[in-house]
Amino acid sequence: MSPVLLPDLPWEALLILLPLTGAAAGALWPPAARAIGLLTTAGGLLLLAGLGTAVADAQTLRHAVGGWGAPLGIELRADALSLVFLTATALVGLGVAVYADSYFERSQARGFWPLWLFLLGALNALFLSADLFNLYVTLELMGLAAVALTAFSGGRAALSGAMRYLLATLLGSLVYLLGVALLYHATGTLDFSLLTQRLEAGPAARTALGLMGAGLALKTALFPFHFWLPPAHSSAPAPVSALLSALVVKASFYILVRLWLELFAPLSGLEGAGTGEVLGWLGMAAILWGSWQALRQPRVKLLVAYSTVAQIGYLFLAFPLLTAAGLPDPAAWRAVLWLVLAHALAKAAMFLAAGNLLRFGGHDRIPDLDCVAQRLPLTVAAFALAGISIAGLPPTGGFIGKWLLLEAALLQGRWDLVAVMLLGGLLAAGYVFKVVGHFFTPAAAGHAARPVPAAMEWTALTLAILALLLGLAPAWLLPWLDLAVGPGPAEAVP
Amino acid sequence: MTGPDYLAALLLLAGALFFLAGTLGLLRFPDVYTRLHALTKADNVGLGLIVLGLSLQSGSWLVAGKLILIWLLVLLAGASVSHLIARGARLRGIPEWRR
Amino acid sequence: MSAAGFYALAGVALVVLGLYGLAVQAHLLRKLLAVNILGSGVFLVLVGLGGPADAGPDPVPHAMVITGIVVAVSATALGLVLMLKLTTTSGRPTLEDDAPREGPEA
Amino acid sequence: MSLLQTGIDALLALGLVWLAWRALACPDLFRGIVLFIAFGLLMALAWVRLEAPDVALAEAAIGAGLTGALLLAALARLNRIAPAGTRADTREAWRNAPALLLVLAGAGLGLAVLSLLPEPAGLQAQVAAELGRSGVSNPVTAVLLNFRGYDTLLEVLVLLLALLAAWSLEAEPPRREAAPGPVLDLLLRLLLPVLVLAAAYLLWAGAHAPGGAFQAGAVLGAAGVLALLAGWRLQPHLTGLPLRLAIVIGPGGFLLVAWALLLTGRPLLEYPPALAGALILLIETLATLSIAATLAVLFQGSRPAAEPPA
Repeated sequence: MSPVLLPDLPWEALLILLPLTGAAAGALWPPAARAIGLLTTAGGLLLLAGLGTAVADAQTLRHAVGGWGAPLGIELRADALSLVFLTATALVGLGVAVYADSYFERSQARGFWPLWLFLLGALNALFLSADLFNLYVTLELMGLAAVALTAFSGGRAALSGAMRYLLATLLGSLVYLLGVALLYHATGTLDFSLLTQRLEAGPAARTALGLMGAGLALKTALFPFHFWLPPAHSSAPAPVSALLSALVVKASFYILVRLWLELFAPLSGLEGAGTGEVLGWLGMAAILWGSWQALRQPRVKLLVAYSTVAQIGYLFLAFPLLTAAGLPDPAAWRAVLWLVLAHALAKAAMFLAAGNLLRFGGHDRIPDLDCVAQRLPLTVAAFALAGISIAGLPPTGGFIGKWLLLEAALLQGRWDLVAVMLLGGLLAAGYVFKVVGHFFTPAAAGHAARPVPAAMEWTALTLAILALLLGLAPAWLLPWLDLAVGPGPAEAVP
Repeated sequence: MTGPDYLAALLLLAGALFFLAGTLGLLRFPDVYTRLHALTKADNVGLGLIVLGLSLQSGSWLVAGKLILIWLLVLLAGASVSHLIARGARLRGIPEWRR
Repeated sequence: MSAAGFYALAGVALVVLGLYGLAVQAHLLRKLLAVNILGSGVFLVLVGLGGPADAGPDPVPHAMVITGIVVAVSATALGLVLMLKLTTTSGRPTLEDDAPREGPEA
Repeated sequence: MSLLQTGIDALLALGLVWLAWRALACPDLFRGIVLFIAFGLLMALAWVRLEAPDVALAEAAIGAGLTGALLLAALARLNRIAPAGTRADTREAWRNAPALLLVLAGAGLGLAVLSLLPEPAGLQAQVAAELGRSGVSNPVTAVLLNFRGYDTLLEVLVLLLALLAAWSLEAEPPRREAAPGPVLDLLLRLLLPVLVLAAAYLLWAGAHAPGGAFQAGAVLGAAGVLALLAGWRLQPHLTGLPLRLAIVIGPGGFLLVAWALLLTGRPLLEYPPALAGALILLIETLATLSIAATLAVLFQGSRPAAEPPA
């Protein structure tokens, strides 16, 4: 059926089973955990290629788990939207896995690999699920794995950050589940497609939207629910910080996008527009607050963590942008997906580079960075390139994403969004160059330096270069994103 | 209602009375040891009476046997747990109540 | 109102109590208790809303709640271990109110 | 429905809310945990009233029983680490600020719930229609292990993950407890066979009556907790691979079944109808073992000593 050489396999199922089986195997036989971890992470990229060709053929793949089909059974679904997030997961995951292999001591690494594979499996399962309750289970699996990884290094700050993160993530999931309970009893199904057909506007739908939106916003760390993110993301081990900022917050965002685009925004009679406005305001507040805080941080990792708070804000700017028919604006959502990819790659590169600085100097205080430009040139290049993408300067992936979003906002005359985006870009350039400037200056006090393994430098740089290349390949990527966010406004109006 | 029904009702009521007495003792007695005394004595007998009453009502030996098994297990657990609580209290040096 | 309705509303009350406890209590053990109570409330809503139906109770929410109970005990176990470890390192079973300032990785 | 039954339900619902409030508000932590356990038992009664006996068993065994044991064990360790001064430290400034907001949110939620109560939608009919092909006759087991077996696969993995996470943190070194005394030992010797039998029965009965792997695993895990309390410890040569095998075999076996079915060209976790009953029993048996081992090890709180360097 497919013209390429790949056989017709149940790619979705394999993408979920492979890492989870690897996790169980690594738990059973720790000496093999490293080999299993690296192989399954790399294997995931191959499976993703298979899934990609299958989705290119069929646009939407559905896989009835257990053979029952909705509404009785759970269905997996793979389409262009899930593919965008799965691609980010596979690329960042592989980079971080290679990095982590050099980062952790041997004895520590044995504990790391199963936890990482649990996280990878949970992310893949989440991006492929079409069932609201199954999404809850994947959210919990992902959340607990992420908390365990945050606490992994065991320092006081990491433990405190992990504890705060655990409470926030549990609260978010339970509030989401409450919304699921309402939707289930309102419609008698948990499946996305059936819900789209059956859900009617009413107090139950409105409350469910509020609950699920709040729960997922908390897990995505949207302002003002971001309180747990900087402590957790800045105190976790560097590869874990990269995973958390690049992928884990995007997972709950993905569910929110699905709910919004497929369930709530098209629901006539439900004042979805009001919710969209609120989310947009919170996004704007997140950009300003996060960027301002990032600018004030004395340490690289905290700065990068607050930058995540700000960049998450951009993702929420598409919610208030609607077409003339009151439907979500595909152009804005295309921009958001672009930003998701660009931010995942660039932010992972930044955290890995920050980890290298920490490893090298034993600290990440910005003023005390001592002429690292000459001593860790690859790391500095990675940080600078990724920073340019985060700040949205050409010719990077971040630039294209922000440009598309700006264009969508301009077309609708949303000058408030435009102003905040431009200001956020200025602030981002400010905090990135604040760090980069200190790369070149000698510090007051010299520090003992530890060597940084080449693999750690190269993985950071590779991810940063990928973020840069993303900016050079719009022609190749845009059709995919159009597929992901549905037809343009012209076709959407009947 | 027939004769056995009345008997069962009587047993259940008596059992409930024992539970009430045990609960009162738990609330009103002055220290951990006397409270344990009230609790275990009353509840064991109370549960026994209720099990007896329910067995009469069940009309099947199998169910009656299961009910009596439950009672025996509760007796066992109750006795051991009160011993453990009293022992723990002793080890912590909680004094006995004296008038 | 039906019996199931009582339980669904009690579930709502438990959710509110759990949220309040989570916000107000400082001790981490109590926060974990609050999360568990919040979870129980959500589960009660999930099953209680099913209500008395002619076709008998709906088994799907029952299965979902059993899944939820196992997830809750897993999360509680992890939370307790984290709390103990945190108390060992910081001396207090609470979260500091301000963001950490010291270096993260030793 | 009779007035008496309505009264019982109303009383039970109010009792739940009151116990939850007391558990959260009382100044003594130990008392709070005990009240929480009582709350769990009352929840089990509520599940019985809601015609959910499977949930009632799971709640009593896991929600009240093992969660309570975990909480008490953690409190005992906490008192050793940080003995005093950490009792009732509520953030005073926060006390009343969110209360009004929460009450408002609760009222809104209550209204949404009430709006759904008259005619809630569900899947009873679909489950009943397909029950014959599921391999079991208890509808809850059919949902858990067949219709939504994928959720359950992820769920047993969550439990494994929690244990791995706890192990990666290594909360504290194992420590010699005081001798537990002869009574506990005797109790254990009497109860152990009963508990094992009860777990086996629950596992077997799950196919056609309330019960199943989670309830059985929790009862078996409770036996393990009791054994740990009585001072029994695993032999050092069993704490390495054998223990890890016991912990992984449940999720691992489930995953292997999934792989085997995929390799025969079926969708994920689609059982051949003729084999469904047997496969479900196999998965449940392995899961019971792993759930029991995992819960008992989580109760112990630290990795069993003498882990060989493998």
